[in-house]
Amino acid sequence: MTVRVQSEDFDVGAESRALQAETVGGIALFVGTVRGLSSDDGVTAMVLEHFPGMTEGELERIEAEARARWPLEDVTIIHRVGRLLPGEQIVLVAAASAHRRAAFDAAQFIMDFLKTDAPFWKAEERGDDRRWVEARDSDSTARGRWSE
Amino acid sequence: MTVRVQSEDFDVGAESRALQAETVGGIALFVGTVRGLSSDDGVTAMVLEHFPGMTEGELERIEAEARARWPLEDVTIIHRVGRLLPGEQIVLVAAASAHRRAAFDAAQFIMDFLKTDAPFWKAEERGDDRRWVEARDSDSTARGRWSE
Amino acid sequence: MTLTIRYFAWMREHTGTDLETVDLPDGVARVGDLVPHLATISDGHALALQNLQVVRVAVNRAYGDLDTPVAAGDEVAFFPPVTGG
Amino acid sequence: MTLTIRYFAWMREHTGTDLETVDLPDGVARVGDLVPHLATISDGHALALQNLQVVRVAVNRAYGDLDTPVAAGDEVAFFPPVTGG
Repeated sequence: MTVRVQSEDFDVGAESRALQAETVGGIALFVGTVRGLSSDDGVTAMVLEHFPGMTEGELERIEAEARARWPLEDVTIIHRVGRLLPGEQIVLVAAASAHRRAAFDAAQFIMDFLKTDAPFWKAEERGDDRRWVEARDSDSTARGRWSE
Repeated sequence: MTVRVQSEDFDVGAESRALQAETVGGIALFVGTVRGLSSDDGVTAMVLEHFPGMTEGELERIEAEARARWPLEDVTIIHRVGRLLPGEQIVLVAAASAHRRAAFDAAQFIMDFLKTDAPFWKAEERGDDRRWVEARDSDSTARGRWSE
Repeated sequence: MTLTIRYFAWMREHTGTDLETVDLPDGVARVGDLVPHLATISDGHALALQNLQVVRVAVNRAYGDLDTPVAAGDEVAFFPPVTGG
Repeated sequence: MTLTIRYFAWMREHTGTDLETVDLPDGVARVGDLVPHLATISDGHALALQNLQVVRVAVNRAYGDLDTPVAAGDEVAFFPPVTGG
């Protein structure tokens, strides 16, 4: 199990390889990236702040909940903080399992809970304008469907 | 859109990077790997055969169906053929979208349809024994839930 | 009427061939009509085609079934349910 | 009773601090009791805490709410709904 909060970029290939093992049949990964100017958002940069000490604990708690629900061989969660430019990677969630469906569901579950529970905050820059991103109802909805 | 059938390995990091763009908010990836001796399977090698010409067409058809269902920026499907050892990568499906849920659903949809529709066949080797893998009902079930 | 026939996986192993060209009488109009003719080619062919329930068919690289029409020059492929991924 | 208070994101910007130590009278037993005291520290504190509906709370790095008990030495964090990922 790997949980990291860091300013440096991460290597999706290396993280995927690190989860490969003879007991693993599949690895589901999600890479979140910064949308930018050429999208509707018009964002020129993203600044990510977090709550050191609490963040890692929340990510470990989410990971433990995923392991309790699905037969997972291993999980990796990496989240970047600091100033990121459009196209850059923000977050990686990877879940390895003997079973494809478990890997997919666990990765999606972890992303949904990370979005609502992990103490990260984003500010978007558009030129000289800097604005804190508001939480979206769709993220609470996504989290809610796991308790159905 | 990239569809490749090849004997060589692939680089998950490079494939993920190739899908990054300013309009992309997230990339969902699935890497299928060969389970091996240390799992319950006891497999020492896997031999993958396919139907050249038909395979690529089926993968493109599945990819087009995914694009018709979800707002995808790009999709990559790579499937290896030939003799693979435990722990090796077999298949990569990656879907990039502005929206996390669309990326996850599309990647899972493509994997489910690939499993039932793309003309690949696996033989498992256990020492000197070589046996064709039988299709699993669970794969038909996984495909079926998309038409609910 | 001449057709190209392909076999994959254990059907290829049973028939001993992955590709053959067969000449068929005029009455052959659908994939199902082919089967009795192919089954006479060898014991392996008969074995491969004995249980059509577990056999999949593609005509000119698109999925079909025993009712799919065939015409001169078509490529007909027989194979077990797929197991990739 | 001394507590450590943390603020994040726009609450940090409004209060002008990410971390402060506050001395509170003995009647303060729960997170909600803290708020009127913190709101007097500055106009920015008052602004940050004016709409508690949109504020989240953690006590000693675990999620809580306005009813969560607090004791001397606790760390209480106030922040907006999270937006990572």
